[in-house]
Amino acid sequence: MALLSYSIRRILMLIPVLLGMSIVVFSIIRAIPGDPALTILGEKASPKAIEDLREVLGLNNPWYIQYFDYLKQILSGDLGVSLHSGASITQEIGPYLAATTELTIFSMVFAVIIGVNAGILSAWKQNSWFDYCAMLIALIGVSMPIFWLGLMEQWFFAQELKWLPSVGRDNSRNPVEAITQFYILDTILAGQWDQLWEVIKHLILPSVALGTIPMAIIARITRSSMLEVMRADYVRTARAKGLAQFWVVYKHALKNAMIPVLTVIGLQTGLLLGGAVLTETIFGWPGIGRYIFTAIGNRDYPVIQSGILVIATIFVFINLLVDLLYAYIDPRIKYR
Amino acid sequence: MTEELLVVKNLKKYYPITGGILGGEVGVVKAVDDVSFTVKRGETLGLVGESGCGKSTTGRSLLRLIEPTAGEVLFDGVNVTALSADEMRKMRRHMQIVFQDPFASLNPRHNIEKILEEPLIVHGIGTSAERKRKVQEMLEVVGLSSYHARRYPHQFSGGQRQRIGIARALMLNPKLIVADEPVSALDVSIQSQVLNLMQDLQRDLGLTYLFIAHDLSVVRHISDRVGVMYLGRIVELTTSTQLYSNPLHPYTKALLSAVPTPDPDAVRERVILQGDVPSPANPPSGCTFHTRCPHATEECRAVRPAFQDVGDGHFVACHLYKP
Amino acid sequence: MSHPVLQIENLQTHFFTDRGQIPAVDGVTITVNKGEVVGIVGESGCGKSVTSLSVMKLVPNPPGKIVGGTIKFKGEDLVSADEKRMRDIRGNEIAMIFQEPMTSLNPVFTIGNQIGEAIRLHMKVSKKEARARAIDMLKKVGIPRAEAIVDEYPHQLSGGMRQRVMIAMAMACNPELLIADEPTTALDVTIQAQILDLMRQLNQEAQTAILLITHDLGVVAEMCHRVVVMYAGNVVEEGDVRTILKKPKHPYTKGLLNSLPKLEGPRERLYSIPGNVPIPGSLKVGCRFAPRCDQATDLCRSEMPQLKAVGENHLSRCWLSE
Amino acid sequence: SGSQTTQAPAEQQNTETQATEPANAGPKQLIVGRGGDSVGLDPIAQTDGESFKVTENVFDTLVGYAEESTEVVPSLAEKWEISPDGLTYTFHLRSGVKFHDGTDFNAEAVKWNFERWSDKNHPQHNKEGFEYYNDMFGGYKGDETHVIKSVEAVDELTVKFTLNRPLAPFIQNLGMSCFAIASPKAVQEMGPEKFNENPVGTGPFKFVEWKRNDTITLEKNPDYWNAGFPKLDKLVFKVIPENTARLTALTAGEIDLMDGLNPDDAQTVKDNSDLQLILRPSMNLGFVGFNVEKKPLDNPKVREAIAYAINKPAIIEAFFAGLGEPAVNPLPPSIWGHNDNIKDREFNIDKAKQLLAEAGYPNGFKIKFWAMPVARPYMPDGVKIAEAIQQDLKKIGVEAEIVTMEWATYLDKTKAGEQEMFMLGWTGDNGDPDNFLATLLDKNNIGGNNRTRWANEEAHKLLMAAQSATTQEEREKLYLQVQEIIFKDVPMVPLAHSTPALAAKANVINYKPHPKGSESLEKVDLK
Amino acid sequence: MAETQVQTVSLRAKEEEVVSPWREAWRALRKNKLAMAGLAIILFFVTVAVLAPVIAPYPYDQGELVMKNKPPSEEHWFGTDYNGRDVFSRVVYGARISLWVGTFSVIGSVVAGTILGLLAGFYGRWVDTIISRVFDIMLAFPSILLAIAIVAILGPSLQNALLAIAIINIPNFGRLVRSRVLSLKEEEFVMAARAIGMKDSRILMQHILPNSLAPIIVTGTMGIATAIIEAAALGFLGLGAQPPEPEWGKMLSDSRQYIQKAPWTVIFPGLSIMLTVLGFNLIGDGLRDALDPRMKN
Ligand SMILES: Nc1ncnc2c1ncn2[C@@H]1O[C@H](COP(=O)(O)OP(=O)(O)OP(=O)(O)O)[C@@H](O)[C@H]1O
Ligand SMILES: Nc1ncnc2c1ncn2[C@@H]1O[C@H](COP(=O)(O)OP(=O)(O)OP(=O)(O)O)[C@@H](O)[C@H]1O
Ligand SMILES: [Mg+2]
Ligand SMILES: [Mg+2]
Repeated sequence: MALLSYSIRRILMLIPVLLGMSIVVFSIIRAIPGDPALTILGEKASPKAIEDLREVLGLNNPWYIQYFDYLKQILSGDLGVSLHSGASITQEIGPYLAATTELTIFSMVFAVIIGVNAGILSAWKQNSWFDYCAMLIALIGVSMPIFWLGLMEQWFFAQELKWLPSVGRDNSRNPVEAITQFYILDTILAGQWDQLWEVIKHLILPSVALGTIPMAIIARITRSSMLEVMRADYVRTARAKGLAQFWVVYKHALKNAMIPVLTVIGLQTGLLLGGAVLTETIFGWPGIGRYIFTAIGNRDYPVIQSGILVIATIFVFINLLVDLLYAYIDPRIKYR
Repeated sequence: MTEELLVVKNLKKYYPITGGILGGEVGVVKAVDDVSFTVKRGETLGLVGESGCGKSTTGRSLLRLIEPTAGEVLFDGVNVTALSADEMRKMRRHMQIVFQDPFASLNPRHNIEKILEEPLIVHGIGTSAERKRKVQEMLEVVGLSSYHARRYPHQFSGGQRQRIGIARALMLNPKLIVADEPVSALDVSIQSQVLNLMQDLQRDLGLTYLFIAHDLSVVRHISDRVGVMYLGRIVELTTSTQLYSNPLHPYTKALLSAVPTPDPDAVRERVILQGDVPSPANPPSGCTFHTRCPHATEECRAVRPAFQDVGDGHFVACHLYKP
Repeated sequence: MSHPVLQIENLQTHFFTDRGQIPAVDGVTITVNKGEVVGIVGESGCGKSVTSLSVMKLVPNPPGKIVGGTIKFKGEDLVSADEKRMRDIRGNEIAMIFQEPMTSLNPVFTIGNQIGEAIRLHMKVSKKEARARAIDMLKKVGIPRAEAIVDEYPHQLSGGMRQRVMIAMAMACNPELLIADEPTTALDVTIQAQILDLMRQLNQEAQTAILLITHDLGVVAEMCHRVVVMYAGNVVEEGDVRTILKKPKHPYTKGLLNSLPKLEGPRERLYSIPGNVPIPGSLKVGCRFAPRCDQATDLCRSEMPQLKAVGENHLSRCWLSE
Repeated sequence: SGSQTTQAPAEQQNTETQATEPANAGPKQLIVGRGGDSVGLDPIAQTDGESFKVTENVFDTLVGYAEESTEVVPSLAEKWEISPDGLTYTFHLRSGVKFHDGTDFNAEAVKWNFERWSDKNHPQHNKEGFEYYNDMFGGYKGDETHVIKSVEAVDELTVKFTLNRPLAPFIQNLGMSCFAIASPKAVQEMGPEKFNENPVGTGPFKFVEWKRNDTITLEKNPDYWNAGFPKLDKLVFKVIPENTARLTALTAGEIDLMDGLNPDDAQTVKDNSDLQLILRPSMNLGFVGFNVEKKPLDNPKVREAIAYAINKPAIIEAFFAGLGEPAVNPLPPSIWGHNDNIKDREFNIDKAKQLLAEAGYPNGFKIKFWAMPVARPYMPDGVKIAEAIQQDLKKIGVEAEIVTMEWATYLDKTKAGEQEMFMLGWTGDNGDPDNFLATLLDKNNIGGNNRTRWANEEAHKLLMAAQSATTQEEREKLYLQVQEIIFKDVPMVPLAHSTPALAAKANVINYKPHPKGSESLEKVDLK
Repeated sequence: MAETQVQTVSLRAKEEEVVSPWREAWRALRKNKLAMAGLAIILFFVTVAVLAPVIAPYPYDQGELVMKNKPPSEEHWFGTDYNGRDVFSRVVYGARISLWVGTFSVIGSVVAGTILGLLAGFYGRWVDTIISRVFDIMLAFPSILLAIAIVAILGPSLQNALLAIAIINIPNFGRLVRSRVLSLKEEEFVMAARAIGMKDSRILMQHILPNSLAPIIVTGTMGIATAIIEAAALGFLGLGAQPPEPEWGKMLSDSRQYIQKAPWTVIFPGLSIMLTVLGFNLIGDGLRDALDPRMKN
């Protein structure tokens, strides 16, 4: 029950943050120069047409009226209509979100599996050859500009070696029939194993590019957290019981060490979700990052607003999830 | 000039506990709950009790390092709880504190000279040269050498750091020093050095001490009078001799009997208390000790005993003793 | 002499650090007999914990390493024993409890899980049996509501309770030797009394030998049959408890006893040993205590005395006590 | 007469056909890679090329353009008559044509479409209006300048247009991609917004599915009126934003055809026997413009000096990789009226310096040079070309500071005249000289597309005269003169008429790119 | 009293040397090989940046189009780019930009973050609530998107990219300082300072700030690394440095279409970013180990 009340309280606490975020997003966007009407109509538009369109879009209202209109709309679950495509954002955003989420999850799984284990092994064999190499690689990993890594991957694995496809989510010749928009799921549901393989192949390069930094960060934090935990008294107790080192590491130390690692995983997942702009641009991934980035270029206010808000909301909820996971892992957490 | 340098009346310090859906206050920790005592000029009042019973909170609240929730503290006739922040700062010249942790109480980024000079700078005392000289003198007083002045805290052992802490407290020639467990973190052989130093200083400078500790032997050694605290309250207060030869409160008795003495032949009656100290967030009703008291009665469970003199200035809060 | 359970002979455990080699334990000889409680006293940093960890072969390595001496457990040399053998011994034949009850239990596993782990490990029983035994042990160490506590987490217990849990865990497999490294230092006196009582009881009932490490001479007086006094990595004096506390020979032991404030008797000015506890290895020649000893001679400063018998069951490392 | 048969709504029908299609019975499928997604698929509501690339395959216009030229040819209208006064146009429609939703294409449908477009109060008129209709036909119904007076369905297959005033390029305009005929029933049933995502026309392909920013899938319309076409069973437009990535995808066989080939990669494509290079006939202009209201650009000598200093051939060689020709006039040579007699200035630093000195800037000056942040067919890489020009100008002492901003902002601000020197370009809509010369340089268009703010009275008079002249010879003469004035006064330095390059798999045949930038792929086939 | 005072053995006056905590940290740092490698990398790039006009054989903004995309050769060590400019010279000048943006944006966020963090941590209550909420809100946005939005407002340029990066990183430092202040406030030496009657402002400047410096320095160093990447990312998206400024990220994005034909135009700027960032991360790691109080005692 404490957990429930804690969760409710955490969710309630989100409200001012979300409200603040909506104000920030809204004002930032109004501050961006450039007229959406002009962008919609293009370089050949006449001034009158632009003025008419501004009126139709409500862009001539004072900003606070625009804000409250927007808020009302959002609260009724409607994210608005894209100025650019004229489509409902609530419907439009789904596939983009799914694409990014699938990529993010895939990258994070890759990052977590490799990162956590590399961190554990490094801590276990501290100052060993493995430790030095792994940590140097991790350090290079955090120092890597992902857009560069992405380009290099594309150049090397797609263009030179031709091992993996360089862009897109699936093979257009054998396209996935989207049901849930999560292609891995979709192909499994449809039992299309050849397509599943295609989908995974398409995921590899962008995932590696996207997952490298989190992987490196996770490896580093796991290692230092493990080292700290390994010095803890209870680890000594466990060893004094006669427990084998493997169990000491993977049972007693790991669960405790995971607590800071979890924070990082949560934080990084959120960052990936929004920070995928670069990767998505390079790998032609029809994701939310590019959706918003394009919208900024188009001055598509509703899309920018709602897009960023959706991401930020997810981000905030990931943090909530992480907090709840803590409570699960660490019984000491008092739901304060 | 009154005989009492410090009079503490009904001091309380409650910490709020927050929680619940809206994060509001759901309760209080009664860290110090209605404590009254006096300290006479030139004497040492000892305060003992188990961990978490509110000793430090008492010491800090009366210097207003923590703002007390209620109560009055008269220092040299002045009600310090009523002073403005600025007046309080000036007042602090006369009342100083020495902390328990010799590692945490010195700023690791300042050298000793700076640490010791700071009180003088803050109160605008002397020229730079005079201040430096005073620092040198004070180092000698606490048994360090003048060349130590340029060193940093991490270059000292625990005992030496505690001397520095004492020196800092002495820089402003205070009347009262609150010593919050000044020897608890020290080894036995070092502890006696510091205790001796404190006694010497008291003798030479006419200091008044409020000496907080959990070690009963140490308190006995240094104090003229001793107060015993349990769960935010003082349960017994009398002279040192009285307390150790004739403890009245069942808690004091148990406490004394639990202290191991380094004498294999000592035969003592042992009172082993059952259970743990209750939480100050949720103290038992009536006499807070009744949950562990071998003599607890219905009255103890219901009524809080008054803290009263049972003769010769021997104060005790227990229903077993009625004047 | 009765059956020795543990014989430590001239143990040397050194740390190899950036600042050089630190001889944390440098020639320690201790014998513990069956059913006996032996105390090790000494000030902070004198090597008590490292000695006990050496017995368990749990000295962090690197930087620590046993560089000399022997440790015999029931005649078996532990210094040369392999890790697998040590795992069998740890928690089974030799158990250990530590100073900090607050941090010595893993915060993320239940009490029952942690006790049961040791039982399952060494007794090869089922999970259910292990749990039942864990509850038994908790009852034995005087924990109320053992059936409920077994499913609770360490943070839900007080310090005293946790130390009882640690003892229950240590005793779960009926060890022949219990090493207790300052088991009560972190506890209040009233709780300390409870724990010491419990340990005395276990020692008497199960005839478990106890190596009790402490810096409190009072605890030694109450618990131990024999005492070893350590100073800067050495044993400086050893004897039965009465001899050491009543008729100490070594100036350090004497000084230590004199510098303690007393609970009874007249309040005199305390004696104080001048100077500070040295860092191990900072003194290369002579008696380690010489710089702080007010009776030190040139011989003391130039040559290290040996641990020699100075009476019946009484050894001292001092030129003056010969 | 309206539609007679009632059929399942288009959407449902689509899913049905999709479901029944055999999975891999070897249907002919073409995957077209392109740089951006369509904005919408209701042609009249669109202005961007990426949208038209799709709609041209789903819809037909009344008249069409011949392959690779802007010559008007029959399409949905088999033939037409124009009254001598140029005010009445009668179209005879093709018979037996059906919309994808099964309803008949007929005169009523044409009339309905024009009513929807022209009448602001029509229930299916978009609230944003129809930009191209407004531009090409002088506004909407009721506006003073509105060209179309009425559209009547004379009989089932005859439509009569009556104009308020003659409009020389009327027929030409009707061929523009945006004036495609949509199924009235579908629009009415779905409403403009939904229709924009589920288009229903008479074209060679039917709409199947749109995954935004990813793919648009079309399938063969088996009942297409042009018998024997389309050749393909399935047509997919796939978005791959990066030009290089798109080429990689083509090389890897993920797509069959791509546009927006980097000129630099043309050689790579030629060298690859698996691929073929396809060039789109040029009908565009990329130029460096001068805001003649800003000092020192108000001085024609300064402008001329800059014109001399820009090494056009080197730039075209480096950035168009030969897929473009140096521009002399704003008008592309492929359009009638181009003045072939004007000889371009040679790249000549000394001459430039001399002119600068004459203008009073012997040591040059500092200037802000606005560079296009995006690639356009007429300017493959604005910023890089700007950098090259910057290097050139440095040689005559002109320090050009390159300024870039978001495309929207760029357009906005250049329109307002905030820029000094800038880059821009134009792609012709309908192959009329007016569409270049007046649009870009007439003084009436200042604040609009005349971003040089060049207000030359003489040129203005000539341009106005050309608009109302009736014969082409007459107009041509006027345009030749205008070009001379422009060349002399240098409001802009025409840089290049680029030839947009495309690449395809070697087995793609019969693909004929159209100069206007989009085309129907009905004839395209796979070997 | 004097007789109780015998000098300790280990701390004799002769071996006495004043070891300030900073000196101590430097000593520890000097022993750390990786950190020294990092320092060497940074010094190398700093030197390159300072001496760019001397080192670079060609101007960074002049080339001949005929020399377009030529592979590395004796004249052009890193080859030439699409405008025929010398990539080596551009990379050399690029060091200036990256170091400049990295350092100054971090200085900006550190200054602003520290002030806000101190205010929030020390004064608590509504000041804290407001500042912390603003931080929460800022941190809830993916930082790169926020940076993009800010640059979109201000217009793309190096200065604005710098500003945007500085702004988005303020909460990181603000929170760090705030939490340091909160924990330092409870430290006994701060209590001791209050006990001697010290004013809040002086406590803040003399005790709290200096003791927060170590983590600020560590985070700041790492922050430079992040800022360099962020600047490059903005440059890559065309929102940072403007041509012909040889910003590494911009160079990458401008040249990426030639990646197959002229890989050198992409490899070298990318490598430079990575190395510089690596340098800052290495030294940041080292600093953390050297300055972390947990490592001491
Ligand atoms: N800031 C605080 N907020 C809430 N509770 C507090 C706070 N400070 C102290 N307490 C509680 O007040 C009680 C008394 O604390 P105090 O530090 O005075 O005890 P103490 O007698 O000095 O103990 P120790 O011997 O451990 O120093 C404890 O239960 C403690 O948990
Ligand atoms: N991991 C280590 N690395 C380096 N030196 C160590 C390490 N552990 C212990 N030492 C050194 O060994 C010496 C003895 O330490 P030990 O922990 O045995 O002391 P102790 O007698 O148990 O003291 P305490 O009463 O404080 O527990 C100390 O001086 C310490 O410097
Ligand atoms: Mg305390
Ligand atoms: Mg120890």
